[in-house]
Amino acid sequence: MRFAFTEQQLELRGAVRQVLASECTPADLRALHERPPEPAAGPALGRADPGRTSARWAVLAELGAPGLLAPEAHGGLGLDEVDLTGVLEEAGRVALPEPLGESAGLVVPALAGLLELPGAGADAGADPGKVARWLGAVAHGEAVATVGGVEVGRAGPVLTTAPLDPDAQLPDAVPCRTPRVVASDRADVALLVAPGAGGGLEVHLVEAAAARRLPTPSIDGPRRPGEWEWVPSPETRLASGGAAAVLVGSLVDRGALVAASQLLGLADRMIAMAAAYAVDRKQFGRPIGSFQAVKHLLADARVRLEFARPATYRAAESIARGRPGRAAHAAMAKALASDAADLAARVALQVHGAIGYTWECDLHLFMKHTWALSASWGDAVTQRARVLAEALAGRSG
Amino acid sequence: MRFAFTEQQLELRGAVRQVLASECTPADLRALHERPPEPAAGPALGRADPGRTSARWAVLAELGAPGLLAPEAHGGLGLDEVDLTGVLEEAGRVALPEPLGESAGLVVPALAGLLELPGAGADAGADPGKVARWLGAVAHGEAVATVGGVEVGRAGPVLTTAPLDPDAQLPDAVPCRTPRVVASDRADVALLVAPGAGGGLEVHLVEAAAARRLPTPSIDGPRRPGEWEWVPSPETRLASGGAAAVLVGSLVDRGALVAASQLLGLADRMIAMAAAYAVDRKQFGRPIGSFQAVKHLLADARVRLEFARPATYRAAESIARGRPGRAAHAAMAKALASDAADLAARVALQVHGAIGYTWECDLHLFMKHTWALSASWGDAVTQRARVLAEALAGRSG
Amino acid sequence: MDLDFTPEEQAFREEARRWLEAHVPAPGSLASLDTPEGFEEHRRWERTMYDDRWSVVNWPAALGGRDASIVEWLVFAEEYYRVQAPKRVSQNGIFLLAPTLFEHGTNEQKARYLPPMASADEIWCQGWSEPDAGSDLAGIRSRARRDAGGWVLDGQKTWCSRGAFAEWCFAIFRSDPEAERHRGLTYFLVPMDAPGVTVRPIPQLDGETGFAEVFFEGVRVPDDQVLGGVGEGWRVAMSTAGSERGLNLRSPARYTEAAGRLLDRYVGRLAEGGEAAEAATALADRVARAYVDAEAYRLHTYWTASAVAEGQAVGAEASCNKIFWSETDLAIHGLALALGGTGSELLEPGPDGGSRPGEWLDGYLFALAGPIYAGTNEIQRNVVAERLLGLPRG
Amino acid sequence: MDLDFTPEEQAFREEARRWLEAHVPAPGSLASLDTPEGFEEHRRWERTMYDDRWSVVNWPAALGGRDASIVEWLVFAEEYYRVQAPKRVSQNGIFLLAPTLFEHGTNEQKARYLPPMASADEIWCQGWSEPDAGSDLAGIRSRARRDAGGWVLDGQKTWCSRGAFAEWCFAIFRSDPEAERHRGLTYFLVPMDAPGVTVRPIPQLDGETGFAEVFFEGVRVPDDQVLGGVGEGWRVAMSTAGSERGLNLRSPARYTEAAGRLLDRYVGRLAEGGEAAEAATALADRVARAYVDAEAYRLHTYWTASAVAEGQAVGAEASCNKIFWSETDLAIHGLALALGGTGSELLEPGPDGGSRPGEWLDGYLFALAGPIYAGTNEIQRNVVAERLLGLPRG
Repeated sequence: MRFAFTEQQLELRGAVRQVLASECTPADLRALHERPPEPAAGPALGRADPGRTSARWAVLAELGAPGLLAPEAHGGLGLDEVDLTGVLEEAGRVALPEPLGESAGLVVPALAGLLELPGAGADAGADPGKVARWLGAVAHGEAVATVGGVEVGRAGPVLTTAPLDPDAQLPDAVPCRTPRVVASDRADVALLVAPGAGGGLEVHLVEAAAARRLPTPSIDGPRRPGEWEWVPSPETRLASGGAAAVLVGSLVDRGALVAASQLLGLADRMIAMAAAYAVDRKQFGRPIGSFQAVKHLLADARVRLEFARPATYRAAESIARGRPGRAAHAAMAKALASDAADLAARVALQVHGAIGYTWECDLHLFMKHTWALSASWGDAVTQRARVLAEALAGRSG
Repeated sequence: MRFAFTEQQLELRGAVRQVLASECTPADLRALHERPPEPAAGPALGRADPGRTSARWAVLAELGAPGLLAPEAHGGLGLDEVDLTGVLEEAGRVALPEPLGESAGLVVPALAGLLELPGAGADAGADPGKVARWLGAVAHGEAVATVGGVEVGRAGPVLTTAPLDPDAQLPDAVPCRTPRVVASDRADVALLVAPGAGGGLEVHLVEAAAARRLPTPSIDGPRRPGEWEWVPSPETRLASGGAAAVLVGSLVDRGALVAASQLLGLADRMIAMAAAYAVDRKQFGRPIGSFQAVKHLLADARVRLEFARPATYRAAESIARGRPGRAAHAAMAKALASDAADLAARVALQVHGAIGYTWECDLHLFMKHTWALSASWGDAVTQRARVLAEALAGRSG
Repeated sequence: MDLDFTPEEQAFREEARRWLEAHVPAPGSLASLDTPEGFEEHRRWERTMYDDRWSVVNWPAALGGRDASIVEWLVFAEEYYRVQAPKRVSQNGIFLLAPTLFEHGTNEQKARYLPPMASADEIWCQGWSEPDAGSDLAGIRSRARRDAGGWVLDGQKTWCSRGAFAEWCFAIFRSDPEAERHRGLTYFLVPMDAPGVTVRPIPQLDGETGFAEVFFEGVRVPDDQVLGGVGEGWRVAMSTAGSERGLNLRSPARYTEAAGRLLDRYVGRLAEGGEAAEAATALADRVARAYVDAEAYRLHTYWTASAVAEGQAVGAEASCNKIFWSETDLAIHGLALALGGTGSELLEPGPDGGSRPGEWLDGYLFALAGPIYAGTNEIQRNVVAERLLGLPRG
Repeated sequence: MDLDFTPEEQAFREEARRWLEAHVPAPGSLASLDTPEGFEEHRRWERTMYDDRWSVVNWPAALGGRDASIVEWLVFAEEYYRVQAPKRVSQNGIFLLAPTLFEHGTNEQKARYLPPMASADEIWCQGWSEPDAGSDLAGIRSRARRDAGGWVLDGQKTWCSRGAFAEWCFAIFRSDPEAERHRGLTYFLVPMDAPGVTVRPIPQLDGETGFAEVFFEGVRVPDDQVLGGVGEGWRVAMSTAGSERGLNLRSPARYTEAAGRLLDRYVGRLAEGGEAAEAATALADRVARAYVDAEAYRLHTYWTASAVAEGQAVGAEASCNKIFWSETDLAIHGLALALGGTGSELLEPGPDGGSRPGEWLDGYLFALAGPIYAGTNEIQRNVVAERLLGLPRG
């Protein structure tokens, strides 16, 4: 039993932190934020600043971040989810708008897993050459990958992709719609879950060029969620049947971990911002941070964060080792991290007072990303229901 | 619309308050408390100090409290539930151990109602002369009455009386057991709900002498809950069929109101005790009440109490007028009052610190009564479920 | 105690309901009142109300009101929220300044300022907060200098709601630089087009410009634009603060209406069945609690209204109000978002497409500000502890 | 990072489990340790453990321990709670005083005091709080006067757990009346049978006598009963305070075991169906949260243990621990009572009759004290805010 990061893990994380501090500043985020669009007429895709985005992605690629989980044979670092969780905590700290969690944490292990399990490929008929090409491209940071079509429900994965024509016969050659694909405008490729024949699931790999992409209004503009219209086909199919079910189960657990890791960083950032503000800001002739009410608000937020961390690291270790409890561990991590970050957001706003309510104050950049991530991949209530179900099964079994 | 007490109501309440301040002191309560008995060997009944209890009851009777809701023709004051709720708030303030809520708030209106509805008597075959005799005796304070056999569930009344022999044929001549009848050792008579033929309900009036009474261990010793073993018979029967269902529905609403009213007084008392302590007690060289953390704890408790009050008074008015919403109003009052009093107890203990954890400090006398009343007649979660069900029915209907 | 509305109150309700149903714009059809177009659209709506004497029902008939009782005022608000009528762009004037004018204004001031306020020809913003004096009015630094025939104002105010478009500002300045903290403040009425007044809108986190900074540089105002006596600004302001924190501003209808929509949303999720229904069920107790609290707030308001109607003063209890409504508002809107479920990007129309997209989120953002403005809840708790519970000042 | 227990840790667990299963008294079979009989019964159980070297597993073998690592110590606690073994009557000594003795004691002191502590021949109580110095150690007034060959102690201590029956007391006295607050305190080891020591048990609200007041009147102690240097009492005490608030005292097993029983109780209610099941379902999310928090506490403890094993110091994070475990404990026990449902008189055996009557209530009463003792949570929040977040002292 050794429940601690290695020196190397801390170094990698430190390097990412250092780079992101200059590559992803509040000013960068503000540039990507728009006044929330009127829902009737969404903004055209492509408002992102692709130059800055590609530059930042290139820097992350140089550190090996997108390919962190990819085997070295495919151009990755061959590291594991414990390494990744620390890196994503740093991504959260700067509210990184690019889909590092999706690319590095979900798509890379999915593609790498398919290559390692020949059964899966056979089951679906995916072309291993194509899988390997995309894996390499994503791992090297040449392509940006995202994920869609699945959310987390109390009883398991919830499919969100649906045929445009509700009466159409699935699966192939029927145009489908997948809502809320993040990084919709900058992803080159997406791993999309879709309904299969006979009520089953399928997983497809869809190139951005092959999809019609419409932006979804979001309070967290830089995340760029969008709806993809696309046509499942044998060429896009990666897995079906049992292999798809396993893959989607893994996506759900990894999605929770990836979101939880970033939420830890976000919470830490917001608490630090609020603490700094409380030291500077004076009311009634003294720093507001000297008032017990402010101290106790921030202390409570710090405590919730403190206890969300080891639970998230444990989930990472569980997934890395393929432990049987990994689903419950990921759910627990997400529940704790969502609550910790939501509390941090509320407390930070309370401490900032009216200033925190303005566009000029950086706080909203982090609050909005927190709200989006907290609701993604299973909110705290949903994930607690999953934990409870697993725990009860464990006690009676 | 006039949502305020009358001068007379405030005067009656003030008189009760004044009397109880000297007639029901913490020293009196402490004398009635015993170290919680080992559950295996409960204390014998009759540990109550009957002298002091009868004296206090006599004083209350002199003010007309037990017969407050009884018609003047039966020796009562002919007042209504709005008058009663203020009186019971004062009973709560001193943690009155006698069953004023049960006698004045539940049994008296039940008996008076039976006399007014000849249909009910006919339905059940109750002897109006006997009902009138007991009504007069309870209203005059000559007899102490209690209630048992029903609790509040999410979907309505929950019957707790059961035959000793689970296979016995109900209803008559079959020994039954009714748990948790309060004031078990000092009540002269009890209104007991029991299962009737064909899954229905019946209401019986049972004299203490006709029952075998066993004490139930309780943290709130002075309430003296006990189990009654008794035999339903045509002589004890007050109502059955539809009349019994109406009567029990009324008991459930009135029980919630009676408990809520007392919880308001308890909360107020505990907050006042804690505030007084916070002014006196010094730590780190200043009164602990000058620390913001202590202020805010107490302020939050005060706020919850402030908003539980009008809801309770509204429930009283609703029951007094027989308004259609009275069940939801009583449920709402109980939910708010339970939460307010539970919070007040917790905050008061926190403010007192270790002192509050001792037998010598008066606080526990009020906390224990709060815990018992808060869980009685539907706890906050149960009552909120009732409110929600009613509200949803109201919106769809 | 009688919770039936009187026949008069009932008739008043029915008249209000009929008028509103005939005149109210469709929910969401006006542009945001924090845009120039929306501001004027809202002004026109106030004018429509004024024309039929519905803009200030509790004012004297001579000033365009209906002499409505406090209970009738509450009834009107219930009807107003029931039809989801527009936000009141005149709010600062009619709810915050008007009570102060009625109490402290000269007859000339009342005659000059109240009618155009009622008709929305003149819309007011509030100039209290300063960059270094948020909840702490005593820290005000903006100065008023005596000058021939009047005063010269210098300084900076911030968080002025409606400040970007309003015609007038009611503001507090330090008129005696020697006096300590609460003393030496004076309450002024200042036209926003006076020479020396500069407005800088402050964009909010949702991109709207609900408030503004207002800069005063040598702004001259005559003596008759002092409200309530030189050096009396603190006392005068506190009567308005009581209004802001207490009964007037916060009609319970706002919360009961939102709680009702929360129940609808909850029922909608239940009706979907499956995952959505189970997720909603997990929130049942919290939904119920939010609903109960909104009801408790409504009842408490009527309770207070009865006391006020009988001549009692509302004191520090107003601080209890502030804490309670702001927390209830947050609970209602937070739960509505939580019912939106996992993966929601928060601005989408929910499956209960009837509500406007982003409507709950707007409400949530607004609710988040609740514990902050009108005196932070931390300060309100101090007030409750010190004034209602007798704890020592710290 | 590797969360598998090593083969050695695994073997240690199995040995502990086998031994405990063979020796542990049936749950609830010992009388309360706050009664004279119960105290002796618990002492005998400590002796039984000591005889097989299970009473102080993390101590050196030479002193009766097993040189267990910190992880093994946690493993032992898990096994101990798993079988619901008796409360540790030696707790104050082995968890609070022993770490201080190991750090600050002379070799003679260690040899004199540790073995009888391990065997429970000498049971210790704590003498820190005073009537006017609860969480504020700096306010201590009890005095130590220099005297030929030693010290004379006068004063009063309170809230001494086990004080009614213990053989020894570790206590802090003001040895320099001139020194301010934290300075001039000295840490003493005092036999309870010394002339001049008087004990007055304090009945608790549950009728038990868990703690006592201890009066010192001219009590003479020699120099070798000073622990850690004259005037160093504050510094020495703080290392023990860290233990009390941090890792040692609060094995996570206590909370995970209670959370597990909470789940059993929840399942029991579900299985009853009808009203009970619906009522339980309404509490599902809160039950799940209590369970998750207990798990989070366990994981955090192992996280800290790994850091400690690698030589890192635990600082103000210990205050986070204190806040978190005390709130988790309250949540678990409060929910267990809430699952008991309406009308429960709180001391009755529940329908899950397996648990002892009143067991959850006992736990709840104990949990209520959690935010108060070992430094109130208010003080812990100040520590977190000032030392972890850098906020200014107020």
